[in-house]
Amino acid sequence: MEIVSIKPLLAILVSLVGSGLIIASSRNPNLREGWTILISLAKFAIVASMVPTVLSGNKMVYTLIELFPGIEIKFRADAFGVFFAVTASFLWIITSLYSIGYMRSLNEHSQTRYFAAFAIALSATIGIAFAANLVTLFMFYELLTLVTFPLVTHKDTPEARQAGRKYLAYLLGTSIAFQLFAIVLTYTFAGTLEFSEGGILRGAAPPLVLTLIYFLFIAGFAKAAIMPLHSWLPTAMIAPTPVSALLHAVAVVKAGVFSILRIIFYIYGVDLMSSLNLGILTAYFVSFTIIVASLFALTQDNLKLRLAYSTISQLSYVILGAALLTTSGMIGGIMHIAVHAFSKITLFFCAGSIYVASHKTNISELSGIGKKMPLTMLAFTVGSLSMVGVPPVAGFISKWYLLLGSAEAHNMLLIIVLLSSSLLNAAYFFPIVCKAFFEEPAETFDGEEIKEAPLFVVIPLILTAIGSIILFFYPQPFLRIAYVVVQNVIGG
Amino acid sequence: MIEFILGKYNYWIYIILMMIGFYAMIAKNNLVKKIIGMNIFQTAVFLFYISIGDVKGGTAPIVWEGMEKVIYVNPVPHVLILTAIVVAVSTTAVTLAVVIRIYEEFGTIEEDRILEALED
Amino acid sequence: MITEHFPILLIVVPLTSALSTPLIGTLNKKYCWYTAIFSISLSLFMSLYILNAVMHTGRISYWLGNWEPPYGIEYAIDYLNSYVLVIVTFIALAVTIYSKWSVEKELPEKTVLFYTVYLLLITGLLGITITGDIFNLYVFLEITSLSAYTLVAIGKKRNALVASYNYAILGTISATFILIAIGYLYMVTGTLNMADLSTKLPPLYDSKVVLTALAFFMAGFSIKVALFPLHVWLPDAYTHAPSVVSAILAATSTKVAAYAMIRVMFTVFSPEFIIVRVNITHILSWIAAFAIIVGSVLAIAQVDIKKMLAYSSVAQIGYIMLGIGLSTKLSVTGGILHILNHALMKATLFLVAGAVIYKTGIRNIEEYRGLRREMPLTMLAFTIAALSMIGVPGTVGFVSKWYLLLGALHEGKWVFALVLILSSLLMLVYFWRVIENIYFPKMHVAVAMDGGDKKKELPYTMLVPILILALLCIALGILAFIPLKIVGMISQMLVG
Amino acid sequence: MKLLPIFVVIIMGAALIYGTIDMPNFGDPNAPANLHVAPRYIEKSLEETGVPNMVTAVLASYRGYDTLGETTVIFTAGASVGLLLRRKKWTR
Repeated sequence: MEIVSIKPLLAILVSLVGSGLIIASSRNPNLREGWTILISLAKFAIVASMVPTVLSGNKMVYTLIELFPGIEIKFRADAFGVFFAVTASFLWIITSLYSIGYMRSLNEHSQTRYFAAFAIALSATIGIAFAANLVTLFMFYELLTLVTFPLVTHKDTPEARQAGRKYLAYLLGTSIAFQLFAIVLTYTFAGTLEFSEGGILRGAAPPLVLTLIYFLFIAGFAKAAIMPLHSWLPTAMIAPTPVSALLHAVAVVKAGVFSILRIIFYIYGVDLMSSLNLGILTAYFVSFTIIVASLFALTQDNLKLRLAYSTISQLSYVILGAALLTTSGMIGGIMHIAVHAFSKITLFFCAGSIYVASHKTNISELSGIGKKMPLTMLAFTVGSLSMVGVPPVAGFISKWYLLLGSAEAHNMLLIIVLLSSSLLNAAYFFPIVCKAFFEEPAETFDGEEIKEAPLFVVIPLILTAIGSIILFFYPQPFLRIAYVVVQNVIGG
Repeated sequence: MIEFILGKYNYWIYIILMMIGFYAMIAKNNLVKKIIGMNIFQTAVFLFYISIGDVKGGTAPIVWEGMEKVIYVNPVPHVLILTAIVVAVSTTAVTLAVVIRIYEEFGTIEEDRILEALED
Repeated sequence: MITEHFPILLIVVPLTSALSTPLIGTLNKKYCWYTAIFSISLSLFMSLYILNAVMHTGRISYWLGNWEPPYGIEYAIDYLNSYVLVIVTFIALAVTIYSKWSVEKELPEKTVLFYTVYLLLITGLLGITITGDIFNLYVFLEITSLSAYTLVAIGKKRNALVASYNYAILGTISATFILIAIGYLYMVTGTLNMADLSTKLPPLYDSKVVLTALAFFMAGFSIKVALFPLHVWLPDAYTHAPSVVSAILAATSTKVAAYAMIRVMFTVFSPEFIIVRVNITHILSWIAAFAIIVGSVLAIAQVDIKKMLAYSSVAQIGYIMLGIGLSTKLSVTGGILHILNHALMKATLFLVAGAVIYKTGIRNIEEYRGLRREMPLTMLAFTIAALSMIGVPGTVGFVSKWYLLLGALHEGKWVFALVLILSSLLMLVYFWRVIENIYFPKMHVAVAMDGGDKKKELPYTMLVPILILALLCIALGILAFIPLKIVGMISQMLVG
Repeated sequence: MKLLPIFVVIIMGAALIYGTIDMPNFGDPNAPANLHVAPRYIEKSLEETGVPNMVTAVLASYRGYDTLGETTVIFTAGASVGLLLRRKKWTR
């Protein structure tokens, strides 16, 4: 049932308005950060309050304005959107705390710009989550790209400039070239752009054209970092760590996969996907990314870069799960959005914490750091376990469902892909953990003693690490929403 | 055929005149010659207009006493062309003023020299 | 009622103020600016009134000297030209408000005559738009052209003179072509009134005279709208003209020429003739596609901001013409809407470019580095307009691009859709280059030297018009239904 | 002689000559131009405007606004020439 409610709009607006407050209080850092925390809490509260509604199978819609005849800026908070929104807005609270610690202990410049852009980025993310049609989605998608640009180029150095250029060329370029094109084609054939459970394109155009549009969409959402459109993500690692953590492990990249899932479930629909054989095609396509990105990760010495390649690989899990088009597969894919978010943000937080405490960025320099920073490295271990998929950490849950889904689809090859990628994950995460805990610190450690990072930095990463574990024992809130999504999608 | 040629010769004359002017406008190197070409070009159009309005055996469209029965030529093209002439003169004035300024600035009114000067 | 006479007053008010400016200027040259603002505001008010009246009651016909058409001259106002009138007067008002300091600085000793000619330019543009008599159109066209040549010629650098001369030669060729075409039409119909022509012409559609007339109209207007490959006058003219002039020409004069072209194509001739019989629209759409690509590519190569914007104009005119050329309801909607949208965007961009020249003397894109710190609001406006040009959703640029794309794909003309997409990417390249420069700080030397950033924002009379225009770039992108209401009626009228 | 201009000029000339094929003959009293609007001026202008010279009548009355435009063109030219030339010294 559709309920008209202003809540989706409020959830978007709260941080948009908030960014204004942040800018207005730029002279008073404590007040400014106070606003950030307050806004993030408010946002989460609004989003969380929608959970009961969607669990009962309803969705909230709100039409803001008719952009042009037939095309509205419209929001719909359905189970899928709320799932993503809850993940993103919850992690924003923690990231805000972390940002404060991180930015202050490094004494970064332009902090107002940073916090303001962050707030708008979250608005855009929630906008993507709650978009009811492709134009609204496109709008917030572009907004997210633009507003994260100053975050990526925060350092204002020539390298940051180069990185920003690449970031923009990939994200804005592909979205204009492919996504917009695909949207207009969709509108031309289907006559509507509204997301709907059964898809809107069935029978609208010849199969070949539909396949073409599908691949235009896939290429258009470069935020999902599917190879070969992945290389912006490692480049974007030049951003401050909290940005990498929330945006390039959660908000931005997940916005990409979320959008692709929207396309698969709500534009094409499960039936059309399987009748065009697009599901299996996509699955194989992303399998390549899963394996190759993991191999790339193995070769990286820079910790953040290794995490970035790991992210690329993990993002494709989500799409793989959805593309399986089986119940378990889809649940696994959707769950992985949340699970990977919690774990990967932990890992990024740890990387930032190490940087704050010791200014080290390379894995080869981390010998023995576990003894100096036990909490951080413990959290890192938890995150790594989750990535590999070892119980009792949440990563196991989604991976389990993904394997189950592949089995349901009777596809041995995909099972092998998933298992071997888990091995690869282990191969590039465990050495770090071993190095940190079991190797002796190198001689070159200078006199200054490395201590655990400030509390504002450490507490968030412990929270997310604990979150990753809790999600293993108590995945119900997310799992139930995921079930509702899958029921709707298959039932519709 | 003869009749065809005799019937239309006036248009062809104006077209030839026009081509001469047009050629000077786009091909001449001297800025003033271009303006001269422009004038020929425009004058050709005036001739064309006037010949539209001509009526064989017609007289100037002015009413005289006792001349009610004569054939008058069409007055409209005359009116239009009066306006067009003024426009042409004004255009010439403005372009010449620009040429004067160009001469003051560049010391030449040869297009190739001016382009050379601009390159430096 | 005086409102009945608004159509003529709309022209006469700026005209009389142009005539009286030299006198007022002798009292105090500062008064010229007030005169200009006053008269253009009046015109804006009247054009809004007329737009409203046309929306409610349909076509307005005003008989000059009370002679009934086709014997006298008629001002005929329908949806299309009331829409263009509002655009022209509005942009003109914004640019005029802005002009005060800019003119003061760039043309200190010529203020009085500048405003005289400037007002004549506006008069001419409004005259072209409002008239229903094709010869009258020619006369106003010449008023516009003469003042435009002059305004270009008074640019600071001596390149301006050469640009102006070339503009004048090409402009005269174009005007004379139009004059020939008018003569040809008059010859076979005996009338000069557009409405009368449109009823007299259909039986003559096979006549070679009419075909030649159409060809010469198209050639003539193509030069005036700077349609590739007849755009050669435009880049230099826009680059070297004074800032205010670049802005007004880029935002209104090519638009009015495009209007005149549409007027002749669709109402003097008929859609049936140009689309079905001679299919000139098909050729037009291909030329427009080339214009879009070539203009965008050349824009990338520029280092001078004004020249870059000028080439971008060539591409954008291609958008308008592509919309007309595809001549479906959707694409015409896009093209007509782009007249407004491009006017807003280009006015903003040129005004900002002028403002930067005013404040810092910088024209080179590379030197834009770090301007954000010096002129944050101005640069914000530039960013908004640039993003709009790229076609980011939520801005006006997106709306017209959307309709053009839709129109192209609806007809299955994928090539044109690809051209539009490609041009967006090219625009992303050349506008982002500027934006990037704006937002990245200068090399560290400069920062250290200053010790702190000094804000050098503009005087209010310059800043406010820029901000309003930039705001409209967003507002009309989200509230697109407002212009679409009238644009929808226009495209219904043209090809419906 | 330059080739491109020659080419352009010939194209233009050819187009114009093509147009003349369907034109009424020179001086044809039954040409459409002489039949539609003009007769009214010829017949009624004296009565309606009181001016014996029809050209004047049309110029000043029927199409008076063209003439207003025409004077405006002259004014524009005058102002333009003033703007361009009335100056002590041009700054380079």
